[in-house]
Amino acid sequence: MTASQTRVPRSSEMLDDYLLSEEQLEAMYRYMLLSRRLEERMMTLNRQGRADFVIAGAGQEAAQVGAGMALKAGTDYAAPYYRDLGVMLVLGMTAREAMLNALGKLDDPNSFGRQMPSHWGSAKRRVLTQSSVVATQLVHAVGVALGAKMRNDPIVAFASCGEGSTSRGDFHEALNFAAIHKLPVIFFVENNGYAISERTEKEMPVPHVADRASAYGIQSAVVDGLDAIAVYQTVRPAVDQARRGAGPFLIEAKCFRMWAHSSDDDHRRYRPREELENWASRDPIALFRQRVEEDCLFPPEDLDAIESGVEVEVRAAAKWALDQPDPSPDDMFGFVYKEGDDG
Amino acid sequence: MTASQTRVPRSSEMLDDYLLSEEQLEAMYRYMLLSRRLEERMMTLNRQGRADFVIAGAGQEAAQVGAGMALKAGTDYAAPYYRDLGVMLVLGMTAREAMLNALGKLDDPNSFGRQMPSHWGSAKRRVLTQSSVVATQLVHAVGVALGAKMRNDPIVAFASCGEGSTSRGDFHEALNFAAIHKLPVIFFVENNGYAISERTEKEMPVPHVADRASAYGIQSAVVDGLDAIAVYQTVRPAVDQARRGAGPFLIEAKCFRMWAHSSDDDHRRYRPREELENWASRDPIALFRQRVEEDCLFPPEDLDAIESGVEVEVRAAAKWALDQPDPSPDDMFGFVYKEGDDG
Amino acid sequence: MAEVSVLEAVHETLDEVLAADERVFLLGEDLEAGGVFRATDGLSAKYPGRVLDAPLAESSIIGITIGAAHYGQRPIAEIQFADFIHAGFDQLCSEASRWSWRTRGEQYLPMVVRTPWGGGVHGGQHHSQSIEAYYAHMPGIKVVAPSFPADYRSLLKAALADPNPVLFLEHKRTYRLIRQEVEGAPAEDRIGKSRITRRGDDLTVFAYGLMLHESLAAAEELAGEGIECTVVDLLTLNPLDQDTILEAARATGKVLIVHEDTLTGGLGGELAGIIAEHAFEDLDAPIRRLAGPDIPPMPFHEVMESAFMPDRTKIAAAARDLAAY
Amino acid sequence: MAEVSVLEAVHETLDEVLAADERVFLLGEDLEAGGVFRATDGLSAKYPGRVLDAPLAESSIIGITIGAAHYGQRPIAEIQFADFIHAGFDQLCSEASRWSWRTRGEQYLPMVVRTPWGGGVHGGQHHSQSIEAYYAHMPGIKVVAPSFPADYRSLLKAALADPNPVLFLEHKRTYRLIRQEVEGAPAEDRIGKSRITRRGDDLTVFAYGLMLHESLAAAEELAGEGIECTVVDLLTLNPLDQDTILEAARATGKVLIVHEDTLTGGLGGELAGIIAEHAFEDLDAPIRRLAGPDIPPMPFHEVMESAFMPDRTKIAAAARDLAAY
Ligand SMILES: Cc1ncc(C[n+]2csc(CCOP(=O)(O)OP(=O)(O)O)c2C)c(N)n1
Ligand SMILES: Cc1ncc(C[n+]2csc(CCOP(=O)(O)OP(=O)(O)O)c2C)c(N)n1
Ligand SMILES: [Mg+2]
Ligand SMILES: [Mg+2]
Repeated sequence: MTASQTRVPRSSEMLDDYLLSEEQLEAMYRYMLLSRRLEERMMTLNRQGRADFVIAGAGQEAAQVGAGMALKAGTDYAAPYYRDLGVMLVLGMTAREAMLNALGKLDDPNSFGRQMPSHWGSAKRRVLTQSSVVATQLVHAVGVALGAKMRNDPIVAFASCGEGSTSRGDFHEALNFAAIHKLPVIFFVENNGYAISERTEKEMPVPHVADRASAYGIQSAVVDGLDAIAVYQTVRPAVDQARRGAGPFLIEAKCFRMWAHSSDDDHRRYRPREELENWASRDPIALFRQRVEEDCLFPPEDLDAIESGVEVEVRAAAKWALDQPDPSPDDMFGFVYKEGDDG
Repeated sequence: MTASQTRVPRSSEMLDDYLLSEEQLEAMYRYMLLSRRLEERMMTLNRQGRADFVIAGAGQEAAQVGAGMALKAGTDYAAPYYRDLGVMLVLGMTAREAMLNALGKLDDPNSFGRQMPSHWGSAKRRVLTQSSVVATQLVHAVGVALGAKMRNDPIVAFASCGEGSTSRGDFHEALNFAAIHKLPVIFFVENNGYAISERTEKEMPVPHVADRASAYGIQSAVVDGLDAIAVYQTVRPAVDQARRGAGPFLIEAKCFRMWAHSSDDDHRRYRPREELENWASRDPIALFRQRVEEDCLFPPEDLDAIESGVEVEVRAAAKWALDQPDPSPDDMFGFVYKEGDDG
Repeated sequence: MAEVSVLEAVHETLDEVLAADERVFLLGEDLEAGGVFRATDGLSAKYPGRVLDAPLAESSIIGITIGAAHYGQRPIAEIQFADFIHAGFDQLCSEASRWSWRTRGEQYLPMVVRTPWGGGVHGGQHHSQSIEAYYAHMPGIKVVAPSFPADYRSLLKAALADPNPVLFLEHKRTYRLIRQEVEGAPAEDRIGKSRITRRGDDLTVFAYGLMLHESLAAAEELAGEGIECTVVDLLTLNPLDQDTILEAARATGKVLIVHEDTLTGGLGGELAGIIAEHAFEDLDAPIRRLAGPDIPPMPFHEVMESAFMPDRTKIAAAARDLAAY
Repeated sequence: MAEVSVLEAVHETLDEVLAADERVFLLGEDLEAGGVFRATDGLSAKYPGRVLDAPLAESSIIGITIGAAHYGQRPIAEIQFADFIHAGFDQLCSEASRWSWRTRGEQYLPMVVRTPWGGGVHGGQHHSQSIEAYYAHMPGIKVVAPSFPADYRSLLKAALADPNPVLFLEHKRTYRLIRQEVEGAPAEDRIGKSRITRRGDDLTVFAYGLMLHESLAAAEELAGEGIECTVVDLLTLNPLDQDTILEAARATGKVLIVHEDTLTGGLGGELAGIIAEHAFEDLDAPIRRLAGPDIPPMPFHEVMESAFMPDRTKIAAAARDLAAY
């Protein structure tokens, strides 16, 4: 890390402000678990030939849920990337909706079967529609923040991407503009060490994505992306600062991609087995449970209850979603152009 | 400047290696003057309606000539930008050729009247053909350096641009790749404080372009672009290092644009008069002459002789070039595709 | 009433829309100082904080415009020269054009991208290009290319009122060249409509931008020779006004399409394709295209530049041939 | 001899050209691990240092390829999906396409950009697109889109031997679907040539990529009904082989153009334009285009995806109508 990079101040006072309530900790656990179980089920559906494509956040749930909980859901804008099921759940997406999305169903609120799964979007939840083209969304978030700043609207725009995506020109242009105009944008990079098969050293010449912040004179932080609480405690003050006008913030969460890139990928081709084995003991969800248990925050029964609740919910959501209508051929038409005038 | 930025070591030993001979100092003066006088003449031709468009390096000659002289002409590759008449002269372009170019004449070796003036290119001088699209050339230079590295060819690729151009995605992608592969590229930024009418603070949130090097973990330097000798003494060791495999180097020369952006621009609209007046006393060519005179390196008569030589040369070149043939309509055809196979 | 130039029409419309709606703002290079063509002259002082200089980075100019429009502002981006929009191709093609479709209209982008296009100004490769064909091939983007000042005014307003991304093309050679008494002049205010500007029985000429004016001049000349042309000002290039196009083609049975963009893959092919499919039975002659030659556009030297560009003389010659077919 | 798939043809040709010429190297995302479609499987171990993983940054992948080709290497870039080439549009359009023209051939770019294109793989908006029309509109770029494995082999070699930038389009749906006994099969090794793959008197179908195979299947079906089709495999999309196109159009007087790209502004318009201008007198029916509808390509869900894509059934239906005209 270079000198210009700062971790968010961690004085005990500050921490106090960002301590999580019991409900929040419970929610955190629940969201992480829900994300994982949903994705596991999606993978099963994929192997059964019932879901064409799955791209998952497994291993990155702590980063996603920790960051998502630092936002004001429904107020702040988010431009999350394809792995961010965890973010989406925190922002209000239901298990049923996630399953509709995975199956490309007509009622998927993200794209109504028009886009591949995990291409998020929700007007009512203020989630910008996402394409597959990585890093474009960073610039959109900057545009949202610019609009909000012009209207004195105290929102924050959250944009996430993988570390590989920071190689693209749009990353540079987004951070540059946001920094010049001191816009309320949180750039959240989930560094899982891989861009498909390419290790980080093929993508960038510096050890940390956060090192790039100094090129824009903005604040940055590196946080353990396996620790949901630490992520929350890093992102939350950055969000608050940004909301108060302190400008953009670049946060790098060091994560781990537990699975292959997607259901179309076989990561044994390029990943040493030991790497996966070493990491297995560091599943962020297990780590979270261990920590809250050790700290005696919850009796194990409560956590077990959350687990079984999530499992029931996921099973029911999948079953329900499978029965929902598929698009018909004509559903591809319409809305090429928005009708009416802009209001 | 951040910690990761270094000036090139300036131990006296090192400097010794990069002291300039009398001939070199003379050449330096001559090139700077030639560049200026050519551009003055081009502007006159423009006002007379005989040259459609002029974009000039006036004020930046010390940076251009100092940097150009640090290269091995004919060996190293250069991707200079439109203001770099000074670089082109050092690399071997003649006054006559410069005038052919300014007039869009058929025999202009840069583009044969096909491109606007100051869009350089010369196969024999290893100057890559340039477009108007700023910053694309940085990426091309990286490609050249990659090719050379694969062939163990000890060349250096030199690419220059203005500070405004560093806002583009291609700047980021070029530096990123060059740094990952430790390629012999010198990124030379002539920071003249303006991108047409936009001041630097509209283009970037950090005080120095060189601050951007830390995002790529590469070496950088800031140098006084009004001092040709200092520029040479900064660029030359960077070139030598790069040639030896030390990787890319980002050099920022702090310059001054004496004239408007181009013959189509009127900079009084956006530049305070005092700014121009303050800088008038800091003409890099006058500063050079003052310094060499004070150091008694040359008798004033020698410098005067250079001046009058240049004036004669420029006048003759302009007169000659005006009489050279214009393209005929059919000269626009051909070479859309290169014929034959690639050899 | 005084005549208004194309540039004045653009300038005063920007002024009006900034005054009328607080959500409107301008983003682009050198706009605060008035823009390289002076289209935003004085506006940054008049509307503080709503005329923004962008860094020299076109992908982000488009992308930020997308974000701001999504948020609910009414951004008007300027790309200094159409030739520099290419770095924003991805943002326009992959994102802007699909925002509404992929959300079934739940999200949409009321944004405008203005840009000066076209040749005839000794601008060489990168200050002369025609870019319309690329964007006319993107469902979800609207492309408007007016020819007369009155249409510039009404269609720029229509573009701003449209909830979709509109690429608004301003022919730079016409900025000061073309003037019009706008009061009472026909002014199209619906995006998606073409106009039959002149009616004649012998053949139909399709054009837009500078070429529309050259076509009208050619038609005038031909009228003196007894050849009467229908001339269609396309106005909107995406989506095309198929009804008007077919009506005008059928009316004469002979079609001449003119554009300064290079021939192959230019908009002319699409027009010919529409006509050859849907008006085939009314055609009395081959569909003729007059366009820039297939060389990288556009040569700098004025001798080559004018050889490259279609003009009234070449149009008249082609029309004469066609009339004689 | 064993049959070879399109993917195998590409793979073995890359292997051959790497072996044959030290200047050849590959640059693209995930190539060292074999590429997402396995087109470079094993090559990075076999040719150390000559199969390079690029950062995820398409503008620079193209731009670096330009620089390396200029230097004298023979780079073959891979864009992982054609849909992601858009960020490299500027480098291809403003730079690569014009390198030779603007130096009168003193500088030139022996470079190839390979990329998988086309739909039918449930890839949605950004893993299914047809991009050919954009590049067929750029003088200075060659665009090749073979259909059969034998042509993939010969044309990929031709692309590499060509001193110009060649965009080499590989239809991803055909990678494993289309197999051919390549020995003795016709193999076009000249860029710029189309092939009349099948001759019949009733109408002429133009296609490329997956659609060529669908067209051949339709022609087979129609033959059983007594309708005989000429089928043209375009092979090169820029520059177009106007002679073969016109010959084939004139031969039957009825033309059906098929592509999966969206209709408006697609390559079909240009083909129609050429035919309607130069083969007008031989036409016996409207020029018919069958293409993807004008919606942002391509819907994800397979029901909508197959509604979007032309196929043998739709082609046969359109051909039947045309034959009956
Ligand atoms: C512009 C672009 N190029 C290529 C791809 C194909 N692709 C999809 S994901 C991916 C890797 C992304 O890596 P990273 O940013 O680290 O995110 P991760 O998948 O590791 O979370 C690539 C190359 C793409 N989606 N967009
Ligand atoms: C991609 C692109 N956008 C816009 C332009 C128009 N333009 C030409 S020069 C220039 C300013 C460049 O500023 P800077 O990089 O600082 O170089 P300087 O001219 O000051 O030397 C602009 C905006 C361009 N040439 N290319
Ligand atoms: Mg990653
Ligand atoms: Mg500058």
